[in-house]
Amino acid sequence: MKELIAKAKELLMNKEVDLLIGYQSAGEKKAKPLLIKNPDDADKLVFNEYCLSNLVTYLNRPDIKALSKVAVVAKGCDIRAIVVLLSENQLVREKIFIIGMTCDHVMSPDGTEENIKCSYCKVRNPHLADVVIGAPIDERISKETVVRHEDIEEFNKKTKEEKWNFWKEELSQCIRCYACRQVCPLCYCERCIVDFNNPQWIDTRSNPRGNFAWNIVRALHLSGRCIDCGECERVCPANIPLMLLNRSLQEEAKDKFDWEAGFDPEAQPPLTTFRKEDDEEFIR
Amino acid sequence: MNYGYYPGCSAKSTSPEFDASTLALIDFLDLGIKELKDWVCCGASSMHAVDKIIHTSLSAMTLDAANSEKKDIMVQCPACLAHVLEAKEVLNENGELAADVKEAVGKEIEAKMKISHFSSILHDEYGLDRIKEKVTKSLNALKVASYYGCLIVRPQELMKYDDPENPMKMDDLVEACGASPVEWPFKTKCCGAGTAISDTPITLDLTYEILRMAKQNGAECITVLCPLCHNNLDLRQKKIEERYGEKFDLPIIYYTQLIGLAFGLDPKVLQLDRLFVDPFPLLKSKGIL
Amino acid sequence: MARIGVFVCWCGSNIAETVNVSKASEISGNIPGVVYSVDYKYMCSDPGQTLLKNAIKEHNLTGAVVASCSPRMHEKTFRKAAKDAGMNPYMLEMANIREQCSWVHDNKDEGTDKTIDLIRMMVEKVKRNHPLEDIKIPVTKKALVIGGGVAGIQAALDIAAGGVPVVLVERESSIGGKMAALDETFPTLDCSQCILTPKMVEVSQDPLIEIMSFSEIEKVEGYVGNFKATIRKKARYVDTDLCTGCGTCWLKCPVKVTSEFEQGLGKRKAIYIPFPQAIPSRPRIDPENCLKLTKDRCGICQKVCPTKAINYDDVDRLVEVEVGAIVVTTGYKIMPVSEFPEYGGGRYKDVVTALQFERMVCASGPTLGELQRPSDGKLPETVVFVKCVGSRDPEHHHSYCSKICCMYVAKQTMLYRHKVHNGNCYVFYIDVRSNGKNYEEFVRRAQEKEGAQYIRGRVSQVYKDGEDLVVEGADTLTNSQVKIKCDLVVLATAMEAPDGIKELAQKLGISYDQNGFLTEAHPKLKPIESSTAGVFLAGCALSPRDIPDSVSEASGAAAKVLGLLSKDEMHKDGVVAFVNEATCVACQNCIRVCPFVAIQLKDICNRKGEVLRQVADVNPGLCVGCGTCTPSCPSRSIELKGFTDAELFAEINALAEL
Amino acid sequence: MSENWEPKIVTFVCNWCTYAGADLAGTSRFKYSPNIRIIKTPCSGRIDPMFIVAAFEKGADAVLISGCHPGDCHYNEGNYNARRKFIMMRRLLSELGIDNERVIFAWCSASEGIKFARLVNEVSEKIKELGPFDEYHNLDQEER
Amino acid sequence: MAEQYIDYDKAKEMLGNLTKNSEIEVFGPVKKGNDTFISKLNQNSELSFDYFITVNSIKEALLPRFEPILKYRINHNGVTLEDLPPVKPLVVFGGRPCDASSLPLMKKLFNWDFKDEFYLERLKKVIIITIACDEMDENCFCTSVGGSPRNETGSDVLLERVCSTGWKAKAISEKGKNFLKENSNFFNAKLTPEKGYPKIAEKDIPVVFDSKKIKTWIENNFESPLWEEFGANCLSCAACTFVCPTCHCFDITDDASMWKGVRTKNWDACTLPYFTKHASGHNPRSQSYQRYRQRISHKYSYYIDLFGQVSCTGCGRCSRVCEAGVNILDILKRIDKEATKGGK
Repeated sequence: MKELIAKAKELLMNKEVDLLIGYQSAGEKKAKPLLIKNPDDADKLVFNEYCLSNLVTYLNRPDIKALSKVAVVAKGCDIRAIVVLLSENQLVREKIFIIGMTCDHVMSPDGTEENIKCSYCKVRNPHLADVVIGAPIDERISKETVVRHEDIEEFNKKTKEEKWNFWKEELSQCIRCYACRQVCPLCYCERCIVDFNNPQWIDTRSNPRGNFAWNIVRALHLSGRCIDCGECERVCPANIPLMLLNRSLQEEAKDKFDWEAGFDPEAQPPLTTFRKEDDEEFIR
Repeated sequence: MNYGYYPGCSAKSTSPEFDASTLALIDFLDLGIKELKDWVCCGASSMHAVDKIIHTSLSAMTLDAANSEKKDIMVQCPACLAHVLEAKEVLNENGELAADVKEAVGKEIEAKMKISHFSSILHDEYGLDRIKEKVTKSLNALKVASYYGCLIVRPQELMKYDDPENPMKMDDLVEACGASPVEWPFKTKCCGAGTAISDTPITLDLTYEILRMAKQNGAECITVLCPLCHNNLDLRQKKIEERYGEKFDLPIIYYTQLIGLAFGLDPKVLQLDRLFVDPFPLLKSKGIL
Repeated sequence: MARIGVFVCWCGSNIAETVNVSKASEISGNIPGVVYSVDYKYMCSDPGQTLLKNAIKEHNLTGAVVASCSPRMHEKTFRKAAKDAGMNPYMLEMANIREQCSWVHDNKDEGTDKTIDLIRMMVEKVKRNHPLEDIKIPVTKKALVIGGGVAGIQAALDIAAGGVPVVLVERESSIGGKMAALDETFPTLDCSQCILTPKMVEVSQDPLIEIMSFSEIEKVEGYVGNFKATIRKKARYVDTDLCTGCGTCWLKCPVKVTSEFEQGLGKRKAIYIPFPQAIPSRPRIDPENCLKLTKDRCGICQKVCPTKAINYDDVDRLVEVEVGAIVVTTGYKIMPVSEFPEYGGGRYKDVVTALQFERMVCASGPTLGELQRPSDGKLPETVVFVKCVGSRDPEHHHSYCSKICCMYVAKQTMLYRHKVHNGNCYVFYIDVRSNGKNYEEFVRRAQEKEGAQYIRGRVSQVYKDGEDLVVEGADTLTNSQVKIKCDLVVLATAMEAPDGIKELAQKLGISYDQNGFLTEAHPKLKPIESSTAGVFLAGCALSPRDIPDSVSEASGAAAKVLGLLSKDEMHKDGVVAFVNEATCVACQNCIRVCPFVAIQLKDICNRKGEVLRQVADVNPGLCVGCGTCTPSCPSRSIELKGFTDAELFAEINALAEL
Repeated sequence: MSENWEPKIVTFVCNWCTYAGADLAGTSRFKYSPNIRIIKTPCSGRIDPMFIVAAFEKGADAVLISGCHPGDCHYNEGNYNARRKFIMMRRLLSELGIDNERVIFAWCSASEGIKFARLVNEVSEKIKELGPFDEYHNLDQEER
Repeated sequence: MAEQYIDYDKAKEMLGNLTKNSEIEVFGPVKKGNDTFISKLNQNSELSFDYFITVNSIKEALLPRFEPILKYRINHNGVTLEDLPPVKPLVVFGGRPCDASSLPLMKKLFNWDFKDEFYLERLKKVIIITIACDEMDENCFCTSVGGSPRNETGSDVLLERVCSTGWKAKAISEKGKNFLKENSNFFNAKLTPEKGYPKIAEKDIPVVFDSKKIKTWIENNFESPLWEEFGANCLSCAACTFVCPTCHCFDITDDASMWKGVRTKNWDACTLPYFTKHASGHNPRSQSYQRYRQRISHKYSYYIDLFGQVSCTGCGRCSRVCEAGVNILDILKRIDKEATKGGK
């Protein structure tokens, strides 16, 4: 923590960055984002296993984009979002300073157990960072390991009807607050497809039809891009298990395109390229 | 390096000098390679034509022997090498034959180990530079024709030994020991071992050509890595000389023996005295002994 | 408010038999927005078209739907009629009620219902359609030909003959290519240089052709009709304007170097022209071997030059040319023998490529046509030719057939026998492919009259036994092993894509195959077009081929170029992508998926010229209207005119039950 | 399910292969089920996976999508790009419990008139078996 | 009338009974994950009464997330309007006093220059059964805006916990009295009040700011740099407004196919980026802090100008739901401090 605060002060004091985005305490077992411009505020910075937020999402905000350089405190998993944003021309690498935090795990949103995403984390030691803070941590699994999500496996034991009923029930509770969209570091469109009315792609009513269409298009637009930060699910006020959809598409991207988002900013995103030998068993 | 040594049956019968010189090198270079306890004859050179299952099972048992000692396999005889590599491939492809083999052997055999020829280990893993450092008695520009024979490079997909048209590993090794490798076109020609018993004249013809070409290209001796090649070139050399009325007097020396000499090992230990074409006059004239 | 007319065609009984056309017309008349509907026996007939035109005028229609045959059949017809009547042609759509309805269904009720649905879908689409204008692109009436071999020479000559200026860029210091090195050509045995050099001279004298020799393409920007090519004129150390080609310099130059043109069999000087008939006949200095440039000694050439044309301080220069079309004729290279050590390549001097053999027998070659084997100058009494060396050999080299070897080997056996009347010559082959005019006769002449002995089988090894080369191979017709002692072995090595072709293709935005040969836009119907509009291909740049094929392709490409540049501006379909710059966030998805490199990033600047942000920008000249960009855009900031989301959704929407 | 219910199959095709193939089915007079409605796009690369959702929303019982065979694309690569999108969409729909038999992908060339006719008939039969896609259509609630 | 009690079982039974009647809509507390929501009940709903406060407010019952306001059909003869479904009587069970006290506030708005017949009709037909608070957390501040844990405003029936499994009922309004009468068979539980209930008293939730001072500060400090600080963390979603009992903005959208259409009133939120986006492309509140400023200013200043009352009931839901850590109470306390310091 000392090292983090010192680095933050140094960056702000020397005017190397205009803004620093980090975490502050929000009470016991809680942390929340902290956006500071004044070096004196750096003392509020914390980093612990309750620092769940993916702060990278702030880098997309127009007022923050307009600054000449911004520092962000990021775990390896968060940096994967930076990688995607770089590959999609949304960030200028030179305009951000990445304070990478080594991180063994964070807690689940309710603070009771290790976050599910941490069990298969491949970036406990952050990549791409300008400075890495924290002792190196043993990676529990190698970069090459193909991750099988247990929750997906479990979910896929359901029959078609069970799945349909499950989602019908879950999605009928969506209130269309778009917290999932707003918190997502990869939802940066100037105009979201849901804000279209000619044609009306997505029913704006929060009825089951609109909610299905919204959640389908959201998952689809994240397919091959989602970096598994789980923020959408965490912020959902209706507690909808959104990551089930995102993770299954991550799995598909891995299986079919040998792709995991957020590791290589130079690589072609999978849905903007192809291989002639891509799977087409399903095509008649 | 975690190899177990699979000598094969020739090393234990017709060519103990190959075995002895190999062990001498292992010992000298302190490679820590020991003979596998439970290796099995690979079944050459008839079983692969008679019964695929038995043939593959024999080699599979050798793989199993390596597994039980948790070793990779080091091989000297090219036929043995081909057969264990083939068995490994069969088991990994896991087809019908693999199932039959499992049944014949009576167990599941994992085939994940590395399998390498000793010359590859010396050349690629131990390294030519380190070999050069160990040379105490240079081979003094001895003109050596490296004769690889037909098996070690073919089929390329399986053996992956070296360029199948122009292998260089033995040339490199003896060069590292101070010899002058002879460039000649017959490095991988067949010596005719397959017909040595059934139709000896063919074998004699083929072997004659090899000896003739080596001599023509200026070789003073031939180095080999296959016990059967050795047999034909060494044991039958006299007969060939008689048959074709041409004198060769080309000692046929295993590469392990040549390297051993360069390391200054005792020719007795290397069993150079077991060769039919006496190498000592040549070696003495070149100042190697 | 939309005013739409619906025209239902009977197509005689073709439609009317399965569809109640009057009912369809009547019900269509009730679709909101439809102000006129009619059924007619033959809409495509003159009276039918007049009906359409009159209705457009009388009812002041904003759009029309013709329900008849497939649009593939008559869309052009009806759109033209609509245009004649003053309506934007893109405001007319066709409902395909013949091929996709009346002809595939039997039940008249079902056919009628489906017809009404199809009409309704198109009416709804037309309501959302926007008038589109054809894209007009101004063209630069100048062409660039890359590669000065026989194909490039022919293309340049043909384009110039059409009155269009041409820039012909050649990497070497002379044009002429491989053909200039050949002795005689099959199947006529006429002298290669005798037929080529007049063409080279013609090129040099054509006022519309500018030759840039010893030059390479640095960069190509722009698009069809409007390319800007940057050409690197490599330092030649000789001012080609001052130089008269008198030859004093290369006669006096003391440095002798192995000649590339002579395939390593002869010598040249450090200042040289590659061969006597070189065009331009201006020398260049080889900076790697010139004593002045390497060691700052000598300088003789400068001293002896009567026109002071030698400039040791010469540097590469970049020249920009603006052209409307490009022809790529970059040719091929031959695999060197050193790739085949098993055939003695690189080991024995007397194992040569076919191209070397050409130089060995050529009257202008290093031995002035006297056949001598390279090692000792001996006249070879036995020659073995080996075909398919590197070709048709997927395990080791190339899977493709090099196409010309069968023919030139037959030719070379004849050339050999003409020089050595009692010489033996053998040819190892897999197949003999002689499918050109007079080709088969030519091969048979070689075999039957000229004494070449053909052996079907591959060669396993070539080695030296004493002074002789020994070729060991199989004769698969007699099922026997063959061993031939000979003096010379000629390997018909594979033709390969030339060095630097991939880099050039990338600069041009065209594709190449796994072998490095350029890819045609369509293997059958667009064999000399590339995937980039305005870039044409000819000759061996595409794949191995012989001189007649290369030349005819070059002429074809020239015709394409002349067609393209014949008008002041090109017109193309108005169906192109367009960007909503207000919502585009420049994620580059569309740029990545566009198969035609038609989209680029564009800066949006404020009045001071500072870049505020970037957006995607479609070049309508390059866009072909496939629409692949559209689904790739999550915020739908790029759309395809004529197939907008609103239009397609309207069609889907029209399906909802009444 | 009412007695005379007929499935509604929305079909998106590319202009160059499948649309031409459908035309060929017509000129060859291969009969097929009248339950399909073809929407033409220039290329399968233009077909957005969300069209499937839109079609279901507007009452489709199945969606058929067809383009050129790999390598045949008029625009060289459109169908390859489309294929990746379809792979993702299929997985997503199956996660949601939507029957993959209601979303059919095919390659059908300009010469495959017979394939097109057979395809339509097979799909039509299958959907008749499955019945109307009421589950999806019933999602459309106008009030809570 | 004797004191009436209801316990968990009776409450479940009553709500279950009411749910059976398709002519009324019943809302009650349903658990999902670790949280409890006020949801429209159906036969399968699993009720839960052990919750501190529901994530969402009871707003949803009276101002649905979406609601048709016009329906039409097109046929070949023209357009016909279709009847809208009638507003059904409603029972809303399980809100807190901070939920119920929003109703009079909302009534003022929907009864203002335009009478929103949909809202007003529901308000007429609703029975609000509120459960007084007996827990609190750091986000509660009802007392600072005139409320209290046992505030009766807006409720028809107020339940006060007397033991771990039941409440004492008190009718507040006529509607409430009638409801208790009609359902007296469920309000006859024999419960013995236990010691320690209610767990909290009004004084446990101290008044922490002066809303008058806050209004004045807002009026004078529209351009204050503090707003940027307050809204710094905001990610511009609508979670806070959608769970807020008094946020009431809506959008009107059309959904039309070829032959029919429906015009719908949909929740909207001033915190969403597109809320004020003009057709020209200009957005007067383009930044998240500007939108957040609007939200606070509306509640603590503009609403007072219009209706004489703060449009916030101090429930703290917006802070609880905000995962970006925007805390309204912290901000109000800060404004109060600034206002005190500045003397304005």
